[in-house]
Amino acid sequence: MTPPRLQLARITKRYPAVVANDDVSLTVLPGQTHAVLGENGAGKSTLMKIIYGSVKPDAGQLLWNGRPVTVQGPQEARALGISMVFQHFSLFDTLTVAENVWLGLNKRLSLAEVTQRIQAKAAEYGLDVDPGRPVHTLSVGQMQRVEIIRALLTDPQLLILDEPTSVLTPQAVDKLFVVLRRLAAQGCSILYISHKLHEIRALCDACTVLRAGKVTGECDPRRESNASLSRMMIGAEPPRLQHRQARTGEAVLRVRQLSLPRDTPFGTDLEAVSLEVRAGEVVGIAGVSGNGQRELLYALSGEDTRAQPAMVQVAGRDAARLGPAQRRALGLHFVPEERLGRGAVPTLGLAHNLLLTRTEAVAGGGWIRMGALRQQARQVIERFNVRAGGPDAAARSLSGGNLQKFIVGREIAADPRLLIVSQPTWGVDVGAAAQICAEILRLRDAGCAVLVVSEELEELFEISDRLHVIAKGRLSPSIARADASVERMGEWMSGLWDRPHQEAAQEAARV
Amino acid sequence: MESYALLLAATLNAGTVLAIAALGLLVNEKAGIVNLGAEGMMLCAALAGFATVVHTGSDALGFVAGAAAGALLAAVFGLLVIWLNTNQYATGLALSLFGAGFSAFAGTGYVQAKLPERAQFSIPVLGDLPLVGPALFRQHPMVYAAIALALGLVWFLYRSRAGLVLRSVGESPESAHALGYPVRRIRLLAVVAGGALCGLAGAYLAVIYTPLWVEGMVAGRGWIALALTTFATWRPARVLLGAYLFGGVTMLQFHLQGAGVEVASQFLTMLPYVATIVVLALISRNPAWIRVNMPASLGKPFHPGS
Amino acid sequence: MFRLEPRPQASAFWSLASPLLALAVTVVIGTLLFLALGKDPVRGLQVFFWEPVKTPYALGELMVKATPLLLIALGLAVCFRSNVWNIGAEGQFVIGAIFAGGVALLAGKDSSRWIVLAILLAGLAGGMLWAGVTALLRDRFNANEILVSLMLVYVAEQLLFYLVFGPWKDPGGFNFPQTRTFESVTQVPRLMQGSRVSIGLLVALAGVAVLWVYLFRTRAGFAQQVGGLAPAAARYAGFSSRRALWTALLVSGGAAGVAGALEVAGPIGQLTPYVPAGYGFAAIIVAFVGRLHPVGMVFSAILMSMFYIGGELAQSRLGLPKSLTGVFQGLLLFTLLACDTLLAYRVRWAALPRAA
Amino acid sequence: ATALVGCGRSEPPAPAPGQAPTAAAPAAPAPAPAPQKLKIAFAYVGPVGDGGWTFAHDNGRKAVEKEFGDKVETSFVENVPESADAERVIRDMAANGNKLIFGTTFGYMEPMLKVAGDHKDVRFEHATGYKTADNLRTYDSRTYEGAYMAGVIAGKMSKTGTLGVVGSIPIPEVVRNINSFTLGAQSVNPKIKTRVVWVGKWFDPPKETEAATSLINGGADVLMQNTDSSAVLQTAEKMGKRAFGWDSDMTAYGPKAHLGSAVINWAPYYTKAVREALDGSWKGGQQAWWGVKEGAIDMVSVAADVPEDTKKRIDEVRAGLKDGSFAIWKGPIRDNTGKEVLAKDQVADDKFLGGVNFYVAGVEGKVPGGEKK
Ligand SMILES: Nc1ncnc2c1ncn2[C@@H]1O[C@H](COP(=O)(O)OP(=O)(O)OP(=O)(O)O)[C@@H](O)[C@H]1O
Ligand SMILES: Nc1ncnc2c1ncn2[C@@H]1O[C@H](COP(=O)(O)OP(=O)(O)OP(=O)(O)O)[C@@H](O)[C@H]1O
Ligand SMILES: [Mg+2]
Ligand SMILES: [Mg+2]
Repeated sequence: MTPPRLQLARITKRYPAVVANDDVSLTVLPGQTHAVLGENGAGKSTLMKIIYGSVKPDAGQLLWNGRPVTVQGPQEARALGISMVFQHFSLFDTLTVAENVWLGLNKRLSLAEVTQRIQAKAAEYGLDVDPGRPVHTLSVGQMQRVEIIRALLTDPQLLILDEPTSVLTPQAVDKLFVVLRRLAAQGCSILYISHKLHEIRALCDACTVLRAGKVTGECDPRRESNASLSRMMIGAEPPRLQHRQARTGEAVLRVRQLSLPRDTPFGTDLEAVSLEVRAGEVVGIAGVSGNGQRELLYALSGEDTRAQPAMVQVAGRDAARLGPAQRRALGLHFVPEERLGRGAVPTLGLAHNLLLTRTEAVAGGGWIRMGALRQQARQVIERFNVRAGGPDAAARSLSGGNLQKFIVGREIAADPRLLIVSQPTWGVDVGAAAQICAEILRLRDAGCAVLVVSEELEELFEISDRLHVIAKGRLSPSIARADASVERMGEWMSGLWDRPHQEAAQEAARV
Repeated sequence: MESYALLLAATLNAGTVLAIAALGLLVNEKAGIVNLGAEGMMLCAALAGFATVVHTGSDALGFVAGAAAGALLAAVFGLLVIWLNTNQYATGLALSLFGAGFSAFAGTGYVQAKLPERAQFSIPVLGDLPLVGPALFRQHPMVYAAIALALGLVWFLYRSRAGLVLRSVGESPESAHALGYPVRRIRLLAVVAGGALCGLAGAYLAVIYTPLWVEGMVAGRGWIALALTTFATWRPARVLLGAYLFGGVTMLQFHLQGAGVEVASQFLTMLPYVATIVVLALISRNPAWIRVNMPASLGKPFHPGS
Repeated sequence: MFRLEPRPQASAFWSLASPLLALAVTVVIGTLLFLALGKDPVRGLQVFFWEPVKTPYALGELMVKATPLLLIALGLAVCFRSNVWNIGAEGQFVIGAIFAGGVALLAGKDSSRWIVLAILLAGLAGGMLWAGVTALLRDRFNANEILVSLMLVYVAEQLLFYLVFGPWKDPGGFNFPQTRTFESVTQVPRLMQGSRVSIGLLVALAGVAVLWVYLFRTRAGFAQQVGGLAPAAARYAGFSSRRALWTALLVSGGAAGVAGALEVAGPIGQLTPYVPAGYGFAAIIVAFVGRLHPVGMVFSAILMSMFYIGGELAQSRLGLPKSLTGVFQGLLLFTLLACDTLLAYRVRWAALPRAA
Repeated sequence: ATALVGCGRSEPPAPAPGQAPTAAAPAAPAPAPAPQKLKIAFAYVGPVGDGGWTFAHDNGRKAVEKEFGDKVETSFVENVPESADAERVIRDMAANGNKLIFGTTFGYMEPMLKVAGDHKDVRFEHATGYKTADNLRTYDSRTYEGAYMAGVIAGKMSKTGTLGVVGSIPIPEVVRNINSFTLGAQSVNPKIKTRVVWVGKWFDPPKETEAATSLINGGADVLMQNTDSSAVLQTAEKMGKRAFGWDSDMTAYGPKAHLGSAVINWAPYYTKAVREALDGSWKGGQQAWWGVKEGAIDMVSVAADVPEDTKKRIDEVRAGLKDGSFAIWKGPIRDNTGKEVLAKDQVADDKFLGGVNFYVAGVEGKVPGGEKK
């Protein structure tokens, strides 16, 4: 009998604040597509990095094709036949595709040979890329293709994919699955990480579930339901949201034909974006990241003021030239997707972080009343159930979910007329995510206009009243949630809302 | 005519110290590290090189000693900056101050010491050509070495795999780390190599260019070399060009004085600095261009999660 | 193998202990250095740390030296805290001195005492103007402020030389490169008889208080620093980075300019080519050793002045070379930077991973 | 990064750094029989190891120690900036029991005046200044006499007829030296021209090198410098031209290029001042300006290939300066715009010499910051 491709025995990894992996054991057979499932922070990525050699375990053993090995580093892992596609791309923006691939290969090849192999591999799997292009000119989907080709060129016996689909359209996901199934058929084992349950059920033939660093279950996902997997993952089914019919008022945010050229070579141009958000409704913007969300949000929040004055109107006033503070005065509050470094200053305490967007504790002449400020911070902490050391705890000492709650709380407690939220639950555990979504809906019901930008379709379907899709810097028309389907949204994510359905479906698979 | 040929020769010579040091700093910066300690390293290296030649009489050993001194100081800087994550600017400034103080302290015995005599250099045949001979072919070998170094760096950075790895570390240390490259060791290596080149420049200054040791003799050349990397948008060939341009402006001020131009000498002395500022402003104007050429992680600390 | 482990929160203990540890390490290295040079280390340390504070007069001299350092460092702290790397304070100091000197030269025997105020304001304006050039080039052309401000030091010095060698040269001074000695009415008032300490010290101490309030108790000061701590957060909050840039450079330029004015209208009393004495560079160390904290910088300015004066005393008392001062200053900054690691990290002795 | 690293000016005589007399070094166990040693302090502007101006002064100090043995006790502080620091250092010297204090650069003038006012019992000697007091007097060296003798040799040895001078800072002393150099050269070759390049510093060898290179490229074949290093001589050596040593005997730095060295010797003056202080005859308010006559200046180590008649001419100049029969600055002298500055047979007095701010005919260009015409 052939030995398992990979066996992990009692792997433990401790970080100062948490035990990321606690006594984890796992077996992957040759040709198996093995899912690792778990909520945010469960320890999935850490485990994969241990296999790939970029993180050293504190305890435990690794058996490769039956032999015990200690993987000293990624180079050694690749030599063994282990390849990995990271959750956050490990690409170099100013280098070309071929150079990026070259950096991920151990063999002493010349750049010309690498270029040639890329073309061969791309043709073999139908993944078209141009080896000569600098990476910063590629779309996110193309970037991932580069990562995958780089992994494939090492001829792996085990391919690790860490959340590969969070940046893909549903059609592109299907396309990826074709490639993965073919690999598995050739005997390559795959470790597949995702918290999208339906994907795992569609693709994988084994599954290990992690919770808080521990293995909480092993199963064959093809025989499980979303609900049963979810129970293994979080110990319960996710709470259902109360969604009442919207009672919309006048438009608070009006964006008219907003066009903006990119301001960095790696950005996206915005083209004639138009949208409207009325009081008492939640409008969602879906789309694969890197399609102009960042630029749109900068233009809406006031961090980019290059647009023509009338292109953005807040509460009936031309606002495109106003800065963030002036827009805040009009009632626009914004929660950015990067919490640490943008939404909050990592080294400052929570109380001081309030001062970024709130001025209640600032007396005349700009004097900061420290007592009032701390009191205000305490209130936010209490109301939004933030677990923190107190108003003076540094922002970076908070966990991601708690910091997100604090920032969302900071903006919601300001009683905004218009709230713009980017990736409200990104990297936040299910409980916190539900709490944040509930707060957003409560705000909507109180008559606030809410705009949510997210890459998670499920999340948007849950909280939005209407949806747009952004693709290549253009915004689709809006569609009522009831009329939106995953398939349709997927086509739109390729920018094909003005094509007939059939044709669009084919095109979407190619992008 | 003759005098312009000679001006060209003097320019090449004056630009060489800057070119070698700036190319060293370019290697640092391509790996993402800014070392503001160039001036201090060059001073200590100038002293080390000079003292070595005084004791051994060998220029080659002097260059080696200078490079070693530069490398040693750069290694200290590198350990602080790369492993202890101290602020790069502050640490570099500390190195500059320390290097100036230490070289003055250690060098008191060498002030006005005399170096052995050495032969004039000239490339046979070519050196005897009229005009171009004295202009281009009668320089110290280090002048040609600087040109070779620039060309070598072009090849290394843009054609070799090791150079690609170096650039990748400066572009995104996180990605390079994820791919398994020992980012901190590579950065240290680059810092040490850059320090060695700065050291070589310092030694050349004290051993060949002005065969003397005097405290503070680098006189701001380290800072100019730092300016040159930005000036050249981090491209070796442009660094070389910039160094010669600067050397040219430096020589030009004396040339103009000698030619009786009626401008207060102070304004002529200002010229190289003003020229640097102006060119810096013109070069930096286009942020997009800077972004494409500048190592993205320049000056930023990198903490590998372990 | 030891390992550095990031602390969730900067250690309050080490923020006080680290400068002391750095000083201790510097003293230990210094002691070794004295021994290596064949000098009595006790005497050596005495010369550096005791003699400069032994008598009221010595203490006064310490203050004279510390005043410009502190004043410039206060301004630099605003810069460094907002991530603006102005290392050209020396040039701003020189231009401040030139402007102040220009006004002082206008004074006659019968000028009013208030001319001193005009002199200080001129210094302020000069320093701001010079720093403003850096700000403008950074703002408009995106030119690196480190290099621009530094190059401008050389330009400022040449301007000073031009003036004292040329148009402003003392007509009765046998052609020596210096201006007339200023009228005594332009002298910055002294605090007491028999000491050179002037109201400059009060200006600097007032600066400490104002800076503390500005940095830690006003929203403007908060906004100013966010850009240094997290530029994206500043942009998100709507704190203008351009405003921060200009504020930082104008404040530090102004402070350096006032220091220059106090120096020429105080202890120097005329413009000479020797006005640039390196205060602008030494103040960078003062700022860092003082942790960019107003109160911390008071101590570091005094410490740094002790090194200067001690260096002179070490020569006349012990026959040691003066460059020892530079060695000590550089060492102190190095060790402090290294010790500061303990602020953000904990040192752990980590067992090698068990491959069991 | 300060531009003026700040050496007063000029340089030392005789011995090379290594072999300087170590003076009262082995002053035995010193049983201190002398109840009252005279404590003498020196404030130097540069490092004693600069091999130049400060080095020369320190040799003077060593000569004093050698001469007076344990009757005196000397100390010095080097690198004292000509800023607010000078007053503190000098005051500290006075407060520490020093009864004779030498300040060796012009920039100490005001601080020394102030301290002298507060310490009437201390005697102050200030080099190169012009203000005096009851207990403060000045002394200086006639370096221009050395420059003139160098000029005589240069005028003879130049083939191109163009001389070059690397100037430091255009103060009267330096301008006077350039003029005297030219006058010396014109005494043997009336057609000679002098080109001047200013480096703006006393001590910046790389810049001096660049300036010398530029002068040679411009056609000058004999160089002189009024800066403090040997860089100009070394550059001439490298480029096959000729040059002089300044302040100290620099033969060793450029054996082939070296034509002679104009050296300063402070020992005679320092010995005299200390002797006066010891025997009580010291008087303030005086101004001493010593030259060849007092043995404070000389031209030494003249190159072997300098023609005999030129060497003889040098000897004549030296003798003439000694006995007062020869004056360098004697009319008619015109400046380079043609204006007569000294009428025929008129001999310049020290006041005139102290204010020289023009180039004599034959020097090209204009004195930087010179009188507006
Ligand atoms: N370098 C590190 N230092 C300290 N803590 C870390 C480090 N890397 C991960 N952690 C912590 O370890 C835990 C597990 O992180 P990991 O990235 O493995 O989670 P994950 O399951 O991949 O989550 P996600 O779904 O968000 O990707 C988290 O609490 C995380 O904060
Ligand atoms: N030495 C320092 N270096 C850097 N930042 C500092 C330093 N000291 C204080 N801070 C920061 O400045 C802010 C205010 O600090 P400070 O100690 O002045 O006030 P406080 O302790 O919050 O108030 P109080 O003094 O009234 O108790 C804090 O955010 C702190 O992090
Ligand atoms: Mg993960
Ligand atoms: Mg406090």
